[in-house]
Amino acid sequence: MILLLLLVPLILTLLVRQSGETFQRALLIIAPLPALLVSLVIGNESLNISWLLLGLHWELTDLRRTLLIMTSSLWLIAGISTAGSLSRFQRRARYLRCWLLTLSGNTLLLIASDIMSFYTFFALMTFAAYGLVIHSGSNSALRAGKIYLIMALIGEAFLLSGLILAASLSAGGTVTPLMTELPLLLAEHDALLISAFLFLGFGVKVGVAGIHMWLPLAHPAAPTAASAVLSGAMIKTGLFGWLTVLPMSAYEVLPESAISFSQLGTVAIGLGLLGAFGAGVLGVMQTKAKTVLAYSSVSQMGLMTLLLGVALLEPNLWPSIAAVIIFYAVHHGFAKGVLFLSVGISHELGNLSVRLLQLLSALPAAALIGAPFTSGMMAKYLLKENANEFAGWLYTSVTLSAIATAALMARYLWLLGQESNTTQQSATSTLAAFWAALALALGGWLIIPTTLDLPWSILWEGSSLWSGVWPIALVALVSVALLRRRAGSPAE
Amino acid sequence: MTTELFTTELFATELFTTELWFALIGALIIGISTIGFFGATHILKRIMAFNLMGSGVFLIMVGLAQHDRGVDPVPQALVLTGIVVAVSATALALIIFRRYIASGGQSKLPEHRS
Amino acid sequence: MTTLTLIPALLLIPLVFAILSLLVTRPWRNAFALLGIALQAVAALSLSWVIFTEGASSTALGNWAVPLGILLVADGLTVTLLTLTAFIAVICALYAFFYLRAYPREERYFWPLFWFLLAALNGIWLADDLFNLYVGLELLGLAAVGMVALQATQQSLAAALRYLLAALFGSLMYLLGVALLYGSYGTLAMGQLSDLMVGDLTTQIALLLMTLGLLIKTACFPFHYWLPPAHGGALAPVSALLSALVVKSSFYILARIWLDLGTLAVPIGLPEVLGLLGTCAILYGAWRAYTASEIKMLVAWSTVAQLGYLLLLFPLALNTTEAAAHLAWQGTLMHLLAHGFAKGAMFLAVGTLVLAARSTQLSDLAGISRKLPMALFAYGLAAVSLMGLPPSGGFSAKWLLIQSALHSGQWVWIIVISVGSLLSAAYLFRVFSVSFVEGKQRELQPTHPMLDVTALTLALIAIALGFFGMIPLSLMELGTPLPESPLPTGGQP
Amino acid sequence: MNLSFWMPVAVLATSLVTAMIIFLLPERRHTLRGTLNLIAAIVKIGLVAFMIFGVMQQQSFETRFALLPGIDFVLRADAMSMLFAGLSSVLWLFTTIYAIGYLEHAPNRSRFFGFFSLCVASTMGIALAGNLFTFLIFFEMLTLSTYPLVVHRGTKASLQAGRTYLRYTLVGGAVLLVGIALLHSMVGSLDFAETGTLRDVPSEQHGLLIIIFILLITGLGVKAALVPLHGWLPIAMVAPAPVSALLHAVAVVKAGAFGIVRVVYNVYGIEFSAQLGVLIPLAAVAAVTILWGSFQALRQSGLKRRLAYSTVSQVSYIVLGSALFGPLGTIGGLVHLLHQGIMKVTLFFCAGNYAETLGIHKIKELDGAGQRMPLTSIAFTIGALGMIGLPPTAGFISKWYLGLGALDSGLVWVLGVLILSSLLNAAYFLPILYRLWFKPVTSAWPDEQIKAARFETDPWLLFPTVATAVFTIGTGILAASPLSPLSWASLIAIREYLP
Repeated sequence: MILLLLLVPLILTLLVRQSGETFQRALLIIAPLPALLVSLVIGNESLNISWLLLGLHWELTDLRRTLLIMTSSLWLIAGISTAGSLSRFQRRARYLRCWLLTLSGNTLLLIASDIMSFYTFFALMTFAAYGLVIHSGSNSALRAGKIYLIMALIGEAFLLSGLILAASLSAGGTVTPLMTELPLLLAEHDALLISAFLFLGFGVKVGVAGIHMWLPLAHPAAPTAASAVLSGAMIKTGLFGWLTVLPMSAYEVLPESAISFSQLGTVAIGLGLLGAFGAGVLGVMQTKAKTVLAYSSVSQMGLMTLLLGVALLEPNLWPSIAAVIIFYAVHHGFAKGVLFLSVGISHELGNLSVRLLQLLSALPAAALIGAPFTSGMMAKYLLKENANEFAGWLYTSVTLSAIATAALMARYLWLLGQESNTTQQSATSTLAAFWAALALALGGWLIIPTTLDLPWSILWEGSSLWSGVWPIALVALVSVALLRRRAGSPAE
Repeated sequence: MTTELFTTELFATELFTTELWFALIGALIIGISTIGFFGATHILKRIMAFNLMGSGVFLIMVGLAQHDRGVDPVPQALVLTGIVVAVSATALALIIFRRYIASGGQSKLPEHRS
Repeated sequence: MTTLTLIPALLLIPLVFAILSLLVTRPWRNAFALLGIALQAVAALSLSWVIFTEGASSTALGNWAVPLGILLVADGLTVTLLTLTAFIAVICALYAFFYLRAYPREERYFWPLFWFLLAALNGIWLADDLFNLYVGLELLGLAAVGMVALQATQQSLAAALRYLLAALFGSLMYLLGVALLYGSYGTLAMGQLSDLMVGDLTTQIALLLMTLGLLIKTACFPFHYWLPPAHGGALAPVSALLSALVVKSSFYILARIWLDLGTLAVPIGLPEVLGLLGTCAILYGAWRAYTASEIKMLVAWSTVAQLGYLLLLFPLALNTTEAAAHLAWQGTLMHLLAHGFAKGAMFLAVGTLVLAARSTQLSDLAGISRKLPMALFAYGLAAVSLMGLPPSGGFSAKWLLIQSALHSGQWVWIIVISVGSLLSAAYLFRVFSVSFVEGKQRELQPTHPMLDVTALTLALIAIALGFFGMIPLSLMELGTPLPESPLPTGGQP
Repeated sequence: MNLSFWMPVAVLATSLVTAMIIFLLPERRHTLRGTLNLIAAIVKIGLVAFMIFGVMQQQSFETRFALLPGIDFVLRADAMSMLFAGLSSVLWLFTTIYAIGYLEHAPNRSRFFGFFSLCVASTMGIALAGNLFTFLIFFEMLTLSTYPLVVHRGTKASLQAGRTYLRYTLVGGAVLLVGIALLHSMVGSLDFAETGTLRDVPSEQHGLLIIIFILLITGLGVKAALVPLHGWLPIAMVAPAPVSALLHAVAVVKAGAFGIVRVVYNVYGIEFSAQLGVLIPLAAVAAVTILWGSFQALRQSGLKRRLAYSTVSQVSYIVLGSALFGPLGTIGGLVHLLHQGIMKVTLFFCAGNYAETLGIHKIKELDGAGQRMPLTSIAFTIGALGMIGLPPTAGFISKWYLGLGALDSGLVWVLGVLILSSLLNAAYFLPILYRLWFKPVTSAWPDEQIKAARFETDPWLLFPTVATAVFTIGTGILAASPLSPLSWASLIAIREYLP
């Protein structure tokens, strides 16, 4: 019954009033707390109420817990930072309501495992996030919102048809199956088309190459705290959807069914690669820091799609890949959160010097690239280990992707410098949120419980250290050359 | 003598029994009066045509009904009633016609007026 | 009170009251008329109760033998029609009490004519020989013409004249047919004639002449020209009585002639011709009603249209299977009843509307639904029955006719009936759409509430017929002309 | 004459008697008329609830008497009729409250409420009808009692709308009558039976049975607004809001759909209709209507006209459900019968509120209405999300079961139609929600009649709107509970199929 606590943010949306800024700040901070507490304290718990929706069934498993911890902590940090700059928002009540609805959708989604409640919260999160994206009211934000909504609707259409098709596979269809039972159903009936629908349905949310267009538009349009959450937490719901629904988890029971899903696997790998490298190339050419970060999210998610493809093709790799995806998701979430927040602070530098900010945000950037002693190195190592088992060329492509990320990060850092303006003074709580996020990004991965037994040894092993450093060194050299050439020519 | 011989033999053959003559003449009268009834536009003419037609019908009724069973009282009674009805109907028609003229109508019905 | 005394009583009461009401002076007239109506109603209901319990019976007037004497037969069918007449007469009389207050001069001559009309109608229903029917028809014709001419305006007198001439011509044709029949069979009693009847030429001619005469008197399609001005122009209770009862009596005789006597002598093609005439009546009547600008003319033309349905009896009942004929006969009787009540109610309701709005133009009745809701509601219910929409008597009639058409496989009549009811809906709803118009308001004269109550009772009976249709249908079964008459089993299965 | 005979009659009597009394009431007696209406509605809900409870205990309620030789007038309370009767009586209470509030200062209310109660009586009659003949009687009574409501305003446009309405419905009624007459002459008794009555008709008459099926469906299709026959529905939008709520959500449109459901399940029987091969074309017609209605709704600029076309498409879900062979499709169709009613009533109430309070008729005038009338806009949002079929509203449940039913009966393209129509619904409802919530108020309200006092509008108008919105969410969330319409529909669906 504890899981019902997660309904608190939903109830809080009713309490939002036009006036009372302090009360609104309090709401922002309190809302994610129940989810965080539940995820940290409660063990594996499940709740089913037969007379609600079509038989409500919520559960908290290890996989869901890690994601819930990451999501709720990110929401908490974003909440603190928004609370700081709340006074500068117009139409605060409406923004706050959309914020709370998206938060509740995002958190409840992670524990829902019966189809109707999952779809409810998924739709709630998607539609409420629209309110966050278009909050600034500028034309570009409205256009971004429109595209976001249209693609979200198409995604929902694929998802709904996939779910209905999958549910109809169960005996007689009178009893609606749970989300967790779908993989078995899909595997038994070798339902390639249905899995493709589900893949595309969640793919829109993950920002798979080809259906990612909304991401680079929506994330920058939203206020920085919102885009931090959008990029950090909400993309991962797509990943979570893949993990629960696609038939890989049924491979232990029916290994031979993997053959029928091989086409989907190869397509996923192809899209993953396209995403990783394409986003890298496009990202570098962007002029705004947040768009660069958005493209970096698309490229990171490209890697995740790649990994998913591998899992679809190789049945025996599945347990480790699942854990890696989750670990990578957490690592990416925290790092991306910090980077977005630092963009926010750069707009209100005040007494903080630009150079110091650039240096500080370089740390999570390095983590993303996979620099030594960071979560990135561990994540990248695990990723390459699995990729290597599958195919040699995959291993090299993954390492190359690190360069793409490094380039993006360099571009981002440089733009960060450009966009900083020192007129406004950012509120203390936004700064505090930034520091907290930074601490989490750097140290968080150590404390978060994951099912993986992390190979601590690699931290001081020569080869992995070198594989973490050379991309950074290479990009550093290139960007220094570029800067000198740029400084030389007076075109500046 | 010859004349009634003439009349009876000539006409007393099986073909031309007296009843048939009555019927034929009656039918003739009805024919003429129907033409008159529908042809005429003046209401008085139409009323008189009705009377003529009535007597034609009574003629047939009396003529046809003289069955070989000798004198049959029923047609007599029918004709009598018929005459009474015809007289009262004509009376009513004339009164209404007079009132119609008094109230400004011409001698023709509205639809017949050219 | 055995049938021996009841049947002649039904004739005597109206005749006595007809004569006495001429003598009664002004203040007593209404009370006297009320007494007469009550007596008449009691007699009719008790006769129908006696017939319902003991079955058909007949009495010979002055108990002379049939060929010479007059036999009055009261079987199920007659009693149903007697009750119909009694009901409508009672309610129209009640309506006339209050309606004629605005017409003092007409009131004096209304009552005697009313009673003569009633006597004639009862005479026709009870009569069982052709000549007695002729006498009834004539009396009916003269009384009806008298009533039409009551207002003595130029239009009503012209209408009366036209009606009289047509009626007289019709009755003479009928008399000619009777004469020919008597010539060849020597008797006029329906019972004997139906056994003797044989299909030779003279009989066919006689029957055709009688049919022509009766078609004129029932204002069927080619000969309908006299009805709209007569019924449209007359006073409300008069047009109600005429439309509901008078035109039906000549149709009743026509039906009995063909179904009772002349089933053997039916010339080929006659039923289809009559059916065609009926269809033309429905279509032409509906079109003229749709284009009528005066509300009473609209209702009169609707009578012409509705009479078309009655003619459908012949194609459905003659030379078809037993079941189809039986259904057709039931359908026609139900239509007779339903149309009687509904048309009576509609004329009374329209009379109230015209009396209040002081004009018969349809456009002047805009927005009356606010002032006269009850009158309009009565009109509405009557319209429902005329359109043949459930739950009304009209609908049961339509249903039975369609069933009979299905049994005899004649599809065309189903289409005619359906299209006919749609057309009737078209012109009847004109009044509704006018009555709902907001905006300019004619100031309306106050009318007596009883006018609405009487119209509403008739309308409610028409609707109730839909629910309690079994009563008249079972009453009608007692000794109807149809079942025992040897129907040729030819025609479609 | 025990209870089971008089109960259905009592349900009808509550509204017939009220209608008669209200017709007689003089215009100025507003309070008496209002209370009379409310009491009648509450009494009816009580009676219907009692009957539902009785039907659960397998108790039979039947009124039967001979109408014509071989034809009976039958009122029977079986599971299917209780579904529709329940919906109508509950929504009727709300519509009555709404109408009282809506017509606060309007003229000739006696006439309005009189015909309003007559409408209830005929809808109840349609629900309780035990055979096709009685169904036809009340079907035509419904036409007659709704015509005065459509033309209630008396303006030129409403009279034209009334004329079109009549032209469609009366022709439909005539076609239906011919169909029923044909069926009666072939089969005799037309009583509804749980699994249909026409199975043992000799096979050479199947051709005629198909023709009869087409006639019946066309006759009913006029009221169910199937595509070629729906012309009257958008035009009849000119009627006042409670009437359009009544017409398009509870009475007329539902009567047509309910009729089709009755014909498919209780006259022909689902197995026999499948054997006859009439289900696929019916599903096709329904699918065309769904898509066509949604496309048309996209093009409308008036709020009520857009809702009207959305009704045209939504009602065909019910027809689609009944055309899918399999218990799931049946459940989907039946449950949508209720859900669509609740959701559409909410939307029309909201449209009425906007029109009555702020004088908004066009969609573009809705900018920023969310601020000024939050409760109504929330209700409208819930209704709209229901129409799109997003959980947790009731719309999702019916779309879910219709989808499963489509796959269960092997018509996969039907799922495609469902999804496409959900997208279209989103395409024409989301812009409205966007205007409501995210657009600032540009110009002054067209004609602000009711000032924002304690509530945003007249409480009589607000309460039913919010109540039906809560109902939409409630039936969605409590779908699996035993009392919910979903479980009642599944109870019916199981009985409709041969064991």
